Amino acid sequence: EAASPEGDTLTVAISQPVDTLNPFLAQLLISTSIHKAVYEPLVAYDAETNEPTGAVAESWETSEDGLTWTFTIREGMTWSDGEPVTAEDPAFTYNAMMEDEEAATANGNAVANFETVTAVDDSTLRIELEEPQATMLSLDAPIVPEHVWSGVDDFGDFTNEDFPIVGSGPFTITGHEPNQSITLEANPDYWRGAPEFENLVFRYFADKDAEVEALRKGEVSMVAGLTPAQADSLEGQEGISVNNATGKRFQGFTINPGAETQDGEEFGDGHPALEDKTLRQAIMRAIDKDELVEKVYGGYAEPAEGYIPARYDRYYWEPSEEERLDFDVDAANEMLDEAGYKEGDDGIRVSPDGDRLELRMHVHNDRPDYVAMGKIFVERLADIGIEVDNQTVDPGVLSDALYDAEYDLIWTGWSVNPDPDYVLGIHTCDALPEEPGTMRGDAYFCDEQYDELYDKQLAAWDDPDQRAEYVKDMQQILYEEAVVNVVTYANTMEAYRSDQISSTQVQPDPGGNLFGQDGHWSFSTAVPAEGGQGGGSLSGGMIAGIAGAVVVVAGAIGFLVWRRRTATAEDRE
Amino acid sequence: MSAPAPSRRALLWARRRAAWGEFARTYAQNRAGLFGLAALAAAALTALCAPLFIDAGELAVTGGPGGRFEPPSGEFWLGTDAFGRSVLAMVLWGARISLTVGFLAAFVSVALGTVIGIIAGHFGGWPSDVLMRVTDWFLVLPSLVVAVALAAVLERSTLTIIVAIGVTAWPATARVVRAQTLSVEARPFIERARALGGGHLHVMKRHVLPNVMPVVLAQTTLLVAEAIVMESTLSFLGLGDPSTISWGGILQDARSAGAISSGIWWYMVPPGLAIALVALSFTLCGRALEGVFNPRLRERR
Amino acid sequence: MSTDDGARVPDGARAPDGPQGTGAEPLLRVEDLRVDYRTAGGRVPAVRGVSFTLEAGSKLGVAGESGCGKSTVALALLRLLPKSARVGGSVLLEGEDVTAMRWGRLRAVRWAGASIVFQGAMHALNAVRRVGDQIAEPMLLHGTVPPGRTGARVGELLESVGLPRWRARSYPHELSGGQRQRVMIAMALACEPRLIIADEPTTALDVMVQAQILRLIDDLVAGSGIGLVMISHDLSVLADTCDRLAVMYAGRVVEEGPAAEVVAAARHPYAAALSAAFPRVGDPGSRMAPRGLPGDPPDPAALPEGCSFRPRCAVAEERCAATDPDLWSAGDGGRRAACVKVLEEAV
Amino acid sequence: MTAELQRSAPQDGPEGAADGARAQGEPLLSASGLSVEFTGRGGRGTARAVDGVDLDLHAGEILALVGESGCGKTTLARTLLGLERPTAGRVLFEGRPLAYGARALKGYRHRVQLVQQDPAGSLNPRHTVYDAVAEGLRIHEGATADEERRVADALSRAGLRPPERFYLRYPHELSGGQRQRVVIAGALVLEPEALVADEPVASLDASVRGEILRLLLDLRADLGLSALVVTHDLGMAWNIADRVAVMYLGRVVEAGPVEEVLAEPRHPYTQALMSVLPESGAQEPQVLAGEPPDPTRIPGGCRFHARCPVLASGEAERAGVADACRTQDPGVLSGSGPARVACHYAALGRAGD
Amino acid sequence: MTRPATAAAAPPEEPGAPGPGTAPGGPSRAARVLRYLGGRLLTAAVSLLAVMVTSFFLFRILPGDPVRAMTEGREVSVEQLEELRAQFGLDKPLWQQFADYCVGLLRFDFGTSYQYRVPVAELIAERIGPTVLLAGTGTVVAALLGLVLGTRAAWRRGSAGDRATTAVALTLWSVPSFWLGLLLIVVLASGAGWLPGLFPTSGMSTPGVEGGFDSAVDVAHHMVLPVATMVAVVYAQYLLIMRSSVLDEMGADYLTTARAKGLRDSLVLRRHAVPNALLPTVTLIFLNLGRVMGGVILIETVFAWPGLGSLFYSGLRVPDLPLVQALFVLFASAVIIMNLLADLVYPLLDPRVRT
Ligand SMILES: Nc1ncnc2c1ncn2[C@@H]1O[C@H](COP(=O)(O)OP(=O)(O)OP(=O)(O)O)[C@@H](O)[C@H]1O
Ligand SMILES: Nc1ncnc2c1ncn2[C@@H]1O[C@H](COP(=O)(O)OP(=O)(O)OP(=O)(O)O)[C@@H](O)[C@H]1O
Ligand SMILES: [Mg+2]
Ligand SMILES: [Mg+2]
Repeated sequence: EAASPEGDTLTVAISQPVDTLNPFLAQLLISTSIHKAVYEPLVAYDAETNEPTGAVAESWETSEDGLTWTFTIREGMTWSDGEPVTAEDPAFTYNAMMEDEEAATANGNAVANFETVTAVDDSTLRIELEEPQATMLSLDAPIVPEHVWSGVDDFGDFTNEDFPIVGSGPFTITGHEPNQSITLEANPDYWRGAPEFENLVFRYFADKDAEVEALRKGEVSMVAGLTPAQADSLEGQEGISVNNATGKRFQGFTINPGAETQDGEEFGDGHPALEDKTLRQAIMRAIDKDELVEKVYGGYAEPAEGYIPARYDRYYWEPSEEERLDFDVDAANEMLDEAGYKEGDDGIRVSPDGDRLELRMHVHNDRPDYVAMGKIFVERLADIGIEVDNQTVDPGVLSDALYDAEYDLIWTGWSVNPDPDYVLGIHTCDALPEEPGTMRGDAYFCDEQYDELYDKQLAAWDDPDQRAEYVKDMQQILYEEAVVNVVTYANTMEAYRSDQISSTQVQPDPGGNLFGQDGHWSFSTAVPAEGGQGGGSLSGGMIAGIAGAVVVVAGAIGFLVWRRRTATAEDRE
Repeated sequence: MSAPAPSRRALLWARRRAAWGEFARTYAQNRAGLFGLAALAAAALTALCAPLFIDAGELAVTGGPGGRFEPPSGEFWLGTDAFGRSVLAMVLWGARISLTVGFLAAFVSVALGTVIGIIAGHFGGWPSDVLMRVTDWFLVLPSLVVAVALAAVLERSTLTIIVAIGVTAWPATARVVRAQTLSVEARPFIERARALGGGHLHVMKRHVLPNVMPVVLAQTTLLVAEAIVMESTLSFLGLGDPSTISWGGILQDARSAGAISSGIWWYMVPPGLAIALVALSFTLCGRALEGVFNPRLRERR
Repeated sequence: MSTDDGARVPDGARAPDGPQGTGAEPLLRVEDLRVDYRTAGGRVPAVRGVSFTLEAGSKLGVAGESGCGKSTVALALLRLLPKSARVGGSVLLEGEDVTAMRWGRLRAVRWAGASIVFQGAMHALNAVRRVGDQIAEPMLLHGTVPPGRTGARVGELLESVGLPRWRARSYPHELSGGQRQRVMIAMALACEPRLIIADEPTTALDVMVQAQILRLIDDLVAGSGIGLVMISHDLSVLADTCDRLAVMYAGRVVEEGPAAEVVAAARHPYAAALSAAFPRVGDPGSRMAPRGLPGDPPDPAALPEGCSFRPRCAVAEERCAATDPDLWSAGDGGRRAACVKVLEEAV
Repeated sequence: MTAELQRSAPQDGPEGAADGARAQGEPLLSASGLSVEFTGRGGRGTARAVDGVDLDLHAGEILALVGESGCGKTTLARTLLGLERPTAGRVLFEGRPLAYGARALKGYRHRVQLVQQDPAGSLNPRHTVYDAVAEGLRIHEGATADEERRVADALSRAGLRPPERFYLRYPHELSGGQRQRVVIAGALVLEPEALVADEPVASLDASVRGEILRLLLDLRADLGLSALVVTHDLGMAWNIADRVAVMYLGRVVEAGPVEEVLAEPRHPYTQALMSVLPESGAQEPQVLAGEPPDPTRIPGGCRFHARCPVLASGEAERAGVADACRTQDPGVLSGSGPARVACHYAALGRAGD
Repeated sequence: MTRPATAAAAPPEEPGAPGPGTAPGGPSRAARVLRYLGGRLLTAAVSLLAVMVTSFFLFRILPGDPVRAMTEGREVSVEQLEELRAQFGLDKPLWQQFADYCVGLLRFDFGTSYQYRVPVAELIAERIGPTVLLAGTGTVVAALLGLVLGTRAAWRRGSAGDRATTAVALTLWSVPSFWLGLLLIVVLASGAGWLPGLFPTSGMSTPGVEGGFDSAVDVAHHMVLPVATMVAVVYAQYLLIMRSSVLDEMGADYLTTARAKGLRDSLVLRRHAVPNALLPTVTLIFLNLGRVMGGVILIETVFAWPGLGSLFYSGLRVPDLPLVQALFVLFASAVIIMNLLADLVYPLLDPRVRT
């Protein structure tokens, strides 16, 4: 039967090799996930509610003007090597990120607005801001131990591979086989209490199917990022639980409305007709979101309207009946007819300015769901007389097209954090490029009203409900402008061996995910199943495999010998 | 032409027919070759006639007649894919692209390789050195890598795949053709042609080319097999043309859907088998041709 | 294998009588040897009933044009023919039938009893092994020389064929054609066989080298009691070297007899034409008058009815189409010829 | 050209061809001081394959070039056709030096033809007999209306009759003798003035050889064709040649009318060659020791001295020429004229006569 | 797995027709050997140089900005992008980048990986072991299997065994390697039906298994499927080459000589036919040894084998220019070096080439 390496080991399949164990440099999701289990942040997101909750900081206070934040460091917290955690540690970490460009590589954004960070005393940390910001409590950058890191001269060169790596989280890293696995051990002194699993292993797989097969065999305990088909086939399997989480990501496409720099210089070669909002809206109306949910996600997704996924109900927005741009081909055709888009001889419409509606569509080739949606899109847009040139390309080609504004439609999607500031920020006019090719958003969107609302929500750091209102209004603008078009919130599907893990924590709860949490909850709270499978280093599968190999080899030798015998018997020449 | 001319032409035709008959008879003695030929004929016929018995509309992602991942049934012999399209229909249809790519890519590379090989072999001296250096240089480049890079740079289309394969596969042909050219050039009839006053072009066209043709032909068939596998590899790596249906493309779809680990074998196995079968058929034909053209391989003590 | 026996007349003449029919078993007695090759185009009768005997110490030459079956006969003597060949008749080597031997016995007889010198020594020697090793190989295999002595023996053999000892360390390609042929001969002598079969040992060699090799063979065989079967298409060479001569045509021996007599006064028209094709320098008769045989050599897969030489025969008659004559006795010294005219004369 | 050919064609029979008068006058094709060197690849030395040869071929004459393997016969023949460039000396055709421009060579090759040793190899296996014979015509004259007639003509002249039966055969469907006839027909179709035949019958069966040689004689009689026939077979020279040149290690060492040279060879090398002829009868064969000579290492003095039986037996010593043999090159023989020999000893003998 | 066309396995340049030999140890022999060696080395060096240049420019034409690709989907500012770009030296003009690259190569400094932030040389050193292990084992097994089966098939040409062997080999050869690998994972690793999962699905070792013997067994266990995939797809060409070269030798006169000497069939094969037939095959094996390095990309990817192939594949997607450049040079130089070795080994095997 299923055999895990050790009964008290939680093995997680990962599909991406770790880039680096240096938390100042690590950028890949897998690395940051591991770091979350190793380094406690100042403030964490709560497992159930996604609300900020204390980690290294026990509590915090804000000055009236919102420019000075004072954090109280948790009492009695220690690093895994026994040293106490003091305010010096976060102060060192943030200062490093502020002063050293290399150290700013991964999380520099978090401190971009910091003026000073000081450790007032061992238990008090003070942060002075340049501007007030609503995101002060999403400070989940890893805090590193000063006593270890103060000796590091070059943050860019330091690999952080002196095992065990000193941390403050529920686990400590004890080993790293590049491109194979990362092993962690439980930190018995973790302030929330030691995790139940003694070992946590992240094992690298290059292939999704191999991961699932390994899960079936019990080689790994947890697999994330299942395809709908895989989820379906694992559903109901004995010893396996499938976790179908509501999406943290939205999927959609952006339309090039005519790219401009911040100074208003036009560039790129987007289709001119797309400057017309009517056309953009008509395109939206030609899309059957239910069809996408069904065909692309096998039902494991929600048709989407607003920009913030439904799992964040504080910010979730839906259009009203009259605002809705629902699937209706006739309506879409009517809109176009009225707006003067006449059908040409070949059935393709021509804009009032005489441009044939032939649009390029760029799709990431390494995202199967976008590829599938792209294919459907091509056929749907044909229904309203628009020809789409499907360019399913490497990410590099796609981003070139995006940054040079040499595109018409691009499929995209963002993973949305509990705090929506960043994803909203990329659609402000500020995000437009200063000169062609340097934009930081993913659409050339610029709307004054939207920008006003953005500033307002940022300033409303002390009034969450008011802030949510602003955020919803912003989403309405996005929806109506139809430049950034959200079509689905795809579920996150994961599976784990319920015969190895009896329970674990999703985030948010309920409906949340296990892997890639804003925190370490799924790992630190996982409980081993009773009577976990033991087994020495030679697992049952291995023994069977060796036996099989021996049989095959013996058979082959026997065959050859037999052949030889018969051959000599009739030794002809 | 004078009076006996037509009779000579008629005779010539008779001879050609007889030669073909002879060729066919020799070929027919190779059972594997016959099998390959039959399989190829079937594949080619399928590719040509696919539009007759498959409704292109049913191959549209929005027009799939079945449900999502239906297992094989009376209606869908090989089940359906994520869009409810019949996998059988897709595999049959995929023969069009795969065979086209295979043939054209092989043609491109064989044409390149043959021209370069003959020139290098015929002229010798520094032109040969230069050409062979270039060939060697191409030969050491990891072809998959170069093909991947080319396919990534150029616009995503079937033509790209053809070019990528064609450009990376020719050096082998060039070497083979050059070797063959050298051996042909060493034969006395080349000297006779020169002694008769024939120039370079005459020798290359009338003597070398016909004599390297068998090798080239056999090489082509073998290369087609290679090109088909290469096409599937590139498509599998996501470098194919998404708007067409090819075997490699189906495999990639199947893989990205996680078909293998989901027990949806009917999505994964048929295109792979189709690739293997067609590649095998070409290889068998190529070997049979080699055998026909090179009697030494055929009958040996 | 009684394929075309019916057409033959008369039966009795086929028996291998002749002068060799003394009491003691000759070194080599070949009786009605027949070899068919199975090919894609059907059966090719390459040898169609060849009989001859060879006494120890004597030299038999086999002549004939290309494709008449000379090499096939040579290979058949040691059962070295490819699988596609079917052999009939018998080959008695010192009274023992080679065609019926068990494999083990056959291997023992090969080289130790009878060895072969092949035509193209470049190809008959293994290009990647030193010639010394190749000469030593049969000695070790047959245990005729104790392992420690092979080196010395190889040296002796090389010297006996006129090559320095150090040549044992050479590879075949380092030797000239004549030298290679010498190595072949040394190798043939390695196990001191009773019979040596030389299949065109000098073809493709230069005149001067050819003379050297022929002389060498002559010297080595003379007085040693070794029997020699020498095959060549060059009648003049055979006439010079051999005691007796057999001329083959289309898989048959058409004339046999003492070498000098066969060349000087052939009884069979083919043998006569063949010997006329080798002009004698200084003979005014052949000055500005090359002589040859019109027509093309026969295709063994499609032999004509009757006498196979008939289409090219200047003196063919109607009855030649009906009979394929066997070897008749045609004079003294055991001369035999396969022509109806010879029978007439004899009668 | 045909007319010219006709004019120069001697109408007498083969016997008359041996007439000494033929050797007079301007030679048709000649080599003058011809040397050909091959620079060895991979560090091997330079091979002086042809090392100073004067040789004249007169109109209507058959000249045999004999010598052992590797002495440079083929190289000489190829050089005469311009297939190899001489490193020294010249090839003269009708008294004019051969030009090596593409066009000039093409014109030359219209008039002088090569027949190679191996008839199987010198026919393209993928061309029919018709194509093979017509190839020369097509190269030189393009598609002509009377192509077929001329091909038929050439084939029947070469003894393949009726020609139509052979048109569409492939080389592998012919016997060796027939193939050689096709090659000869291919040469004849251009109505050449001279034929250079490199061992034309070496690979043929003895019985077939005679027929091909007779063909050469017939052609000479009918068309007045001159021929340089390369061979290693003295018997063949006796069979058909008017004159013979014996070559040794890149040099002609003895030359002259066949009857004179072969009946009474004067160069020790020729004598040795004669003696090893199998049918030479009474004469005790003088088998030269050692290997065929190596053109990369041509000995000084008389190039034959190392193997020379006369020198070895001490006879030369007695005649007092041994030193000259070892140190003095006997020089290049002139291209035509009566029998000559490049040997110090033989020269002595003559002087003593 | 890339497959060189079968016929590409021609032996190295025909040696000039060897003339009659001279006594060994002639004065010019050493010089000739040196010249031969020198020539080959020079050729190899020129090829290497060409490859280095190619490598730089080939990947520069890859679309996409590595910095953008790396930061895609994350919250980055323009300044950060610029900073990264400067760090990578991507802000310099192309010629200067090229010059830096060349200077770096001379010092065996391949730069720092964009993705991993470690010197590329270090990464390669880390991963080259597994690749050599996998590719080496695969090639050795495939070559042995091919040679043995090819020889047997040729020796019994036309028999049922021959036909079966050839048919199986050709069929496996026609199968795309990634597909075969995936099927093997499903059937042999996860188990299908009654078949238990015999082998690990992927990777090179089980985390936590330690100790010399245990981990050796563990690695061997992990290696079975990738090696099997590789061997299955590759061995056919060895088999076919060996088969046809043995067939080529079969009619040769020296074999008849050997048989005439009274050698047993198997000895004739072993002592005479195989050594001669091996010559063309050895060249192919060497060529392939070089090529498999690049060829294992697919297999390493499918089986998550922590080698250079998967490293390369991951680097290509970014594109991690220093990494892919260096690997490309490495892959190509493997071929060059193996070619060189083949050129050097060939004379040892074939005395005809020696002089
Ligand atoms: N392996 C074979 N398969 C089929 N036919 C063969 C085979 N070997 C020889 N033959 C045919 O048998 C006939 C006799 O061949 P053999 O080699 O004995 O002739 P030969 O007299 O030695 O000729 P040569 O003088 O050319 O060596 C020829 O017609 C040849 O084509
Ligand atoms: N292309 C070449 N390159 C180098 N050496 C050559 C070349 N052609 C001929 N030789 C050498 O020149 C010498 C004369 O060769 P050639 O072929 O003219 O001799 P031959 O008299 O025709 O000999 P054979 O009777 O064997 O045909 C030989 O030693 C040969 O090795
Ligand atoms: Mg023979
Ligand atoms: Mg020659």
